[in-house]
Amino acid sequence: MLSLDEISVRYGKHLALDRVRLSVREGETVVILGANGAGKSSLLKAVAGLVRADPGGAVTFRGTSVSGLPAHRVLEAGMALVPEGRGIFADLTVEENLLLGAYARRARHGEGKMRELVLDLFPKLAERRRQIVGTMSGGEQQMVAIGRALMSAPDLLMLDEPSLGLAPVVVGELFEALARVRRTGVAILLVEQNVKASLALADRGYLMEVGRIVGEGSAAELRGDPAVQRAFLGLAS
Amino acid sequence: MTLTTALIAGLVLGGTYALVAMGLTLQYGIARIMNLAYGDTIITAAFAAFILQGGLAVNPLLGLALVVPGGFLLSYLIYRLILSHLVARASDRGALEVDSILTTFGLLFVIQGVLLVLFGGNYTSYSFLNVAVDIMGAKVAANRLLALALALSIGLTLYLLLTRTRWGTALRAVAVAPQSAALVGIDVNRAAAFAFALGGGLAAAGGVVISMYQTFTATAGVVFTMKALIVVIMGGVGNLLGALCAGLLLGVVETLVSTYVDPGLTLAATYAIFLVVLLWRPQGLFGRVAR
Amino acid sequence: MRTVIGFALAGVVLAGLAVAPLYLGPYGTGLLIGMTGYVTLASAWAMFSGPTRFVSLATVAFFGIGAYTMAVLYESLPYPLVLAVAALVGLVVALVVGLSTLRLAGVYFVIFTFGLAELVRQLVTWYEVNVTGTLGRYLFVSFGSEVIYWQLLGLCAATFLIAWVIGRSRIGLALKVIGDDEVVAVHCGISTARVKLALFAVSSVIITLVGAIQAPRWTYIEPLIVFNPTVSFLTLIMALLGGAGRLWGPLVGAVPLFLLFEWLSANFPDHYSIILGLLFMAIVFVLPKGVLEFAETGLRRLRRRPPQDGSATVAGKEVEG
Amino acid sequence: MTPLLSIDELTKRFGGLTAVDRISFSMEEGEAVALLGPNGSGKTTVLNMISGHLPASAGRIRLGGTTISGLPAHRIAHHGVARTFQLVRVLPSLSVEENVLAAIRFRVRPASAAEADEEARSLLERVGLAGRGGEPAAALTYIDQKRMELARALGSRPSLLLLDEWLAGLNPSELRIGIDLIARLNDTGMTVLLVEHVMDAVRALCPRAIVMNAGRKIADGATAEVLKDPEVVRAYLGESDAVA
Amino acid sequence: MTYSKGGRCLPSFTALATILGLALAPLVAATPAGAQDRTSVKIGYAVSKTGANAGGAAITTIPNYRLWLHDVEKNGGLELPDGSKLPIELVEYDDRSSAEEVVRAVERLAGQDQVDFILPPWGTGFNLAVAPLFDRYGYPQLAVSSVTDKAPQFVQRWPRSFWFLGGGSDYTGALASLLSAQVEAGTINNKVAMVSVADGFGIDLVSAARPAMAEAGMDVVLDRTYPVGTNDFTTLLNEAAASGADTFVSFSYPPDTFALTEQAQVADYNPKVLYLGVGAGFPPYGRKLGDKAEGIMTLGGIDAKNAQNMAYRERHKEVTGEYPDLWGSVITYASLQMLQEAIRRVGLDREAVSAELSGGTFQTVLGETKLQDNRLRDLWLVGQWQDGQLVGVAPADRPGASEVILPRQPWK
Repeated sequence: MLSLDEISVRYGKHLALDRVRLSVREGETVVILGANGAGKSSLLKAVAGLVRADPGGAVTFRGTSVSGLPAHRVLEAGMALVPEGRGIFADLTVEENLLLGAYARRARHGEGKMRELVLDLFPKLAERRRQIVGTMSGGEQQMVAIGRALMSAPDLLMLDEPSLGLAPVVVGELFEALARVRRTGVAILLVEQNVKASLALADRGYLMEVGRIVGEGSAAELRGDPAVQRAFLGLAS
Repeated sequence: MTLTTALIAGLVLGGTYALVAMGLTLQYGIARIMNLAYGDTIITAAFAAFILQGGLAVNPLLGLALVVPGGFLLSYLIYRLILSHLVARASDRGALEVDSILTTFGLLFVIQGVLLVLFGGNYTSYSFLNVAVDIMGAKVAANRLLALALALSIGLTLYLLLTRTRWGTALRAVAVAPQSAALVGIDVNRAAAFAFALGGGLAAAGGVVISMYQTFTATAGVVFTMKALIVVIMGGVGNLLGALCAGLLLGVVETLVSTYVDPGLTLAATYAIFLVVLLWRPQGLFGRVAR
Repeated sequence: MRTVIGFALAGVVLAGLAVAPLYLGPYGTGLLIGMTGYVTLASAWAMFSGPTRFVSLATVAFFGIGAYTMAVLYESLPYPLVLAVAALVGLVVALVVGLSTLRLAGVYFVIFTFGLAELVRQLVTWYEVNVTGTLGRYLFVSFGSEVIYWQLLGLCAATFLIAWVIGRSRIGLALKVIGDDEVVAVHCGISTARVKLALFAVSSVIITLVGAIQAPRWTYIEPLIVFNPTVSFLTLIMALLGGAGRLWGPLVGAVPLFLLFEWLSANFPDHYSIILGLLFMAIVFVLPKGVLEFAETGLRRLRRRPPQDGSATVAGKEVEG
Repeated sequence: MTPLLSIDELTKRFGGLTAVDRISFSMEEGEAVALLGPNGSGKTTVLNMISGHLPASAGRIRLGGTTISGLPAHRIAHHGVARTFQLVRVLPSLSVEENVLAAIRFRVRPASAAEADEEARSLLERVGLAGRGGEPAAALTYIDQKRMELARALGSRPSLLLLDEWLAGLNPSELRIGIDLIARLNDTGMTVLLVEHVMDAVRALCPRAIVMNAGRKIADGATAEVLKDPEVVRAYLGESDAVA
Repeated sequence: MTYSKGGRCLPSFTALATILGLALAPLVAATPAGAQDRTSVKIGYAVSKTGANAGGAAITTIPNYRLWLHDVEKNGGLELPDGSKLPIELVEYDDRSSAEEVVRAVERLAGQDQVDFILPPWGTGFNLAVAPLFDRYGYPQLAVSSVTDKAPQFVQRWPRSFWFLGGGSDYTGALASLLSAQVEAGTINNKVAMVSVADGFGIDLVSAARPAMAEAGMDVVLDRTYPVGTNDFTTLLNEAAASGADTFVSFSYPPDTFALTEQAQVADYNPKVLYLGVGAGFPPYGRKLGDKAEGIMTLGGIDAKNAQNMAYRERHKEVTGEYPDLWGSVITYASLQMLQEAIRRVGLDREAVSAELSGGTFQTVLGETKLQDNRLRDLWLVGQWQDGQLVGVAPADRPGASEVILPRQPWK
């Protein structure tokens, strides 16, 4: 479905992504693990068209190249990103955020159905339709962000650290919601620090360190891999 | 002069200010272009209305139907041909602000120069709808009332469009968070071009209406830019209703100062209020749409 | 050593410029006055706005205050004292304005300063109309335009000297730090507000003095004449064209631009605006960072062409962005 | 004896979000303490409040008995707090030496020009940048920029040094050098509060660690113990049974 | 230290000196043109083509300069005492409505272009700004568009300056005595409502009007000043209406005059005497108002029976596309005719021309014209729209004066 081939990203002299290869299959949930600064966010941004990758590599989505496309075209192709920090329109209402979620042409057709689905997944959003998003709690804002991304009827949903800054209870709710999203058949590419929760959700995972993919495996394999824990807590060294 | 008459006179005067300011608030709030040539768009439209009325005997109300799309198109072209390049190369909002101030300052001279060559530096005026309308005992000129009516109707229509439609919500989204707007599939550049053009159309509408009762010269654009800028900042950048309210408020304040204090201090009062608003609530009296 | 040569050279040029009116005749002197005036204005403007990146349009407010003080007091006080009073008035206004506005950022500061110039003009007008009952003031001085020029030249040299001294002093370092990164500046213990205020005051006093010195040129002083907003805009454009971040930047911008204006208005009196406007836009597009920086980068490239060409500059840009 | 730093019920709210929720702790002079927690748990916000970069919404910060919360950042710097930044902040148009001089010349009792030059040189030498003062700061490599930033922080002669992920992004050999550098500073009596993700470094440098999660303090104690605390592990790795 | 700015300044400094040298080189190289075998007469002027003053200059000054140049050219050139004719070589600058620019432009005309004569700029302030220069370089200054009571002092100070448009007290004095005559005749009451624009012109007139009105026994019941740029006069007009004054006087500028007229109609404000400032004498004003203009008074006016003046008006329309205004324009043109005639009589010697202007009698579009103490005193001080013409009604004893018709008819 999605495949990245030799993708590199640099900010000035700093090489943030170093020839990354990665793939996501239809309907699959894939998690990218790694400590702070490993380059996970850059990877999602490169796919979403928010940062420009070096010309050497290629991003292919369902057989067509999406490298170098601007963000709004990537969305039309069927990939939606929930960025780190959520990127919602904090001054607009929940309703308006969802409305804009379906701004893409591809989303207009099944908008009603999608809205039902989203409100079904996040019943709280239905209650709070007229609330200004900026006044909501972090967990609720994250729901809005995911709901908004789903409104574009994506084939692949990308999430950048959705659990960031959320209280543990809320993180639990979040992952429950993601599991429900997963069941709808949407493929998910997830960047997370919450190793256990995300591995419980995912089919497969990649491990990143300083811009490189250093490990790859099924969720079960990664759960037992000491390298994962080392990457976060350095316990074993 | 009773307080009621003063208030009505003030509101009618404020209608002109509001009408003129709404276009700029769109241009600055959504397209993020600080357009110093804004007033010259107004003057250009005023000259167009004058030509239509004097030379071709076209009723200025009809003229609106011609001049407003003209203003829209002209502004669209200006954005596409000139300003979009600045937007593309700007590293941050500050850089874009400086660049757009400088570029539109140049544009101001170009438009002014062209108008001077075409029409000379002379005072221009004609009269249309200069008949009295009685409102609660206050006599108001119909043409100024038209400005107020237009300001209110355009303001409310646009407000409804901006808040009730997807298209309008998208424009607001661009104003609030351009980065995120791209993530929901909005072509930010196109939205900005459209907002800029829309602002130009509004400026043209203002120009046509103003030409019905105000004397203008090819060089008078700066005055309108300044007034509009004050209203925009007072109302909150990008906030359409804010601009409407701030415009009306300014008209009322000027009239009250003129009535009860000293007509010599009206402009001083305008600037003083403006400065106080800036210091006390830099985000504008009615808040900003952007952040 | 280089400093010594620099000063010697500056001295020679200054001496040359000082005797120039004796050879140039009235128009040449007039040109020099206008040019020196704008070089001083642009340098003073850049002294504050360059490092702090606060774009001020209040130039004409201070310029006008200077001119008005001169017109009001010339008859009643000895000339040097009038200049001193003008400087003092400029200083007080600058401190009041600075204390209240320096926390405004970006375009708000720009608009505020523009509004300030207008407000001052309205208040002076109101005062004259209601209190003194006259609007125009006559200013007849006994000296010729050469004397005005020499004063301006002196002020201009002093401005450069001040800018140079500031550049090498502790405040200069503070300014560079503020210009690069204000957050770092405060964490280094720099009171950014105080530094900015001091700079704004110095810059404003110089601008006030330019107005005071130039006022006798016009014989007749009224608010519409001395608070002409074009002065603020031209000053800004000249400084930005040359590059506001450098000592010589405003000079490099002001001199050619001034001569260009002069040439255009003489040769294309009817199309002056159009050409000027087009030129302006061209400058923004072609030389976004100012002539001096453009020239310097060009020179640097030429000097160390192959093989590790420009890596440092590229890095510099990236860090900024 | 009063602690060098004491923090009481410190709180920061952004709009509807409480980023830091009634945090309290104190540090003795000469201590090296790590402030840990997953991303977004509010550690940097705490540093920002201590250094005055952000005003606190509630609570109190005292340094050596004086209340510094509420003071402007430059005054806090004058009271003896210096810091580095998560994303290294160099002054790109200045030389390396000028970057350091910026701190030396604006502390409470600034050195004279000559002394300052001398001091800048010795600080640069101390962080391993001897003889490179004349280079433009923008041209330094990443690690060297970090070193320079440390030298600049030291130029203020702080009593408390705040390091915000100072070691992030360094390769293993650079890491070794970096850890040594901080260890030596601490040995000479410098009080250090560091926010860090490189756990090996934390273990090596800090006997004591404070862990935050979602704005709250969840642990405070000996580093080795704290890192074994199930709640801490859960904060970092999440709960395996989060998904039913 | 390697990063001080001192080191870097050297190359730029040299470059700068070079730029400056290049820029100033042509100035030094310029040499005066040979005076004897001349093929043309050089005439120069600087006037506001752009900026705040452009509107005024485009009415009174620029069209008349153009018309005059056109007329001289048609005539085969400027005639000299020996009967020969020389074409005019024109040098014109835009002062951009800036005092510094106008001063420098005149310095340029005098010192650089070395023109034979300089025509004055537009506006009181700018004429004063350049007066010391005209004086220093020996040019006669035919200051038309300046209204000032200080003209006698200026003539003392600058003996070659000529002032054509009178002073505030001339106009207000004439108005006041006209009004008091009407009070005596029982046409109007003695109350006056007065507004003025807050710039040199408005304030000069209103300060002169106060004592003049008092002296004439008029009671100023409303006296307000508004800032330049005001375009809403609802409040002022309401106050004036409430004041009970039969006379409304505004010392206003064209945009204000137009706005006052429009808004007075809307408010149905009908003072028996409606006197408005600059702009009420512009031909488009009369055209636009048509019948409604009837009875409105302002500064200036013409003698509709003066054939020369009427011919001038037609020519003005023909050449510039618009009729001249009914106050300053004709005087501007007359001043140029005087210059032309003085040159014909005494040649290009500026001293002699000045003397001739000062003492001679000239036939101009105004009729026989002679200056008194370098000032034109034969002026129409009050004009009134009558039958589509702005006719001069004061001074009433001046030949050609029309009878003032009051009260004014209400708006229709």
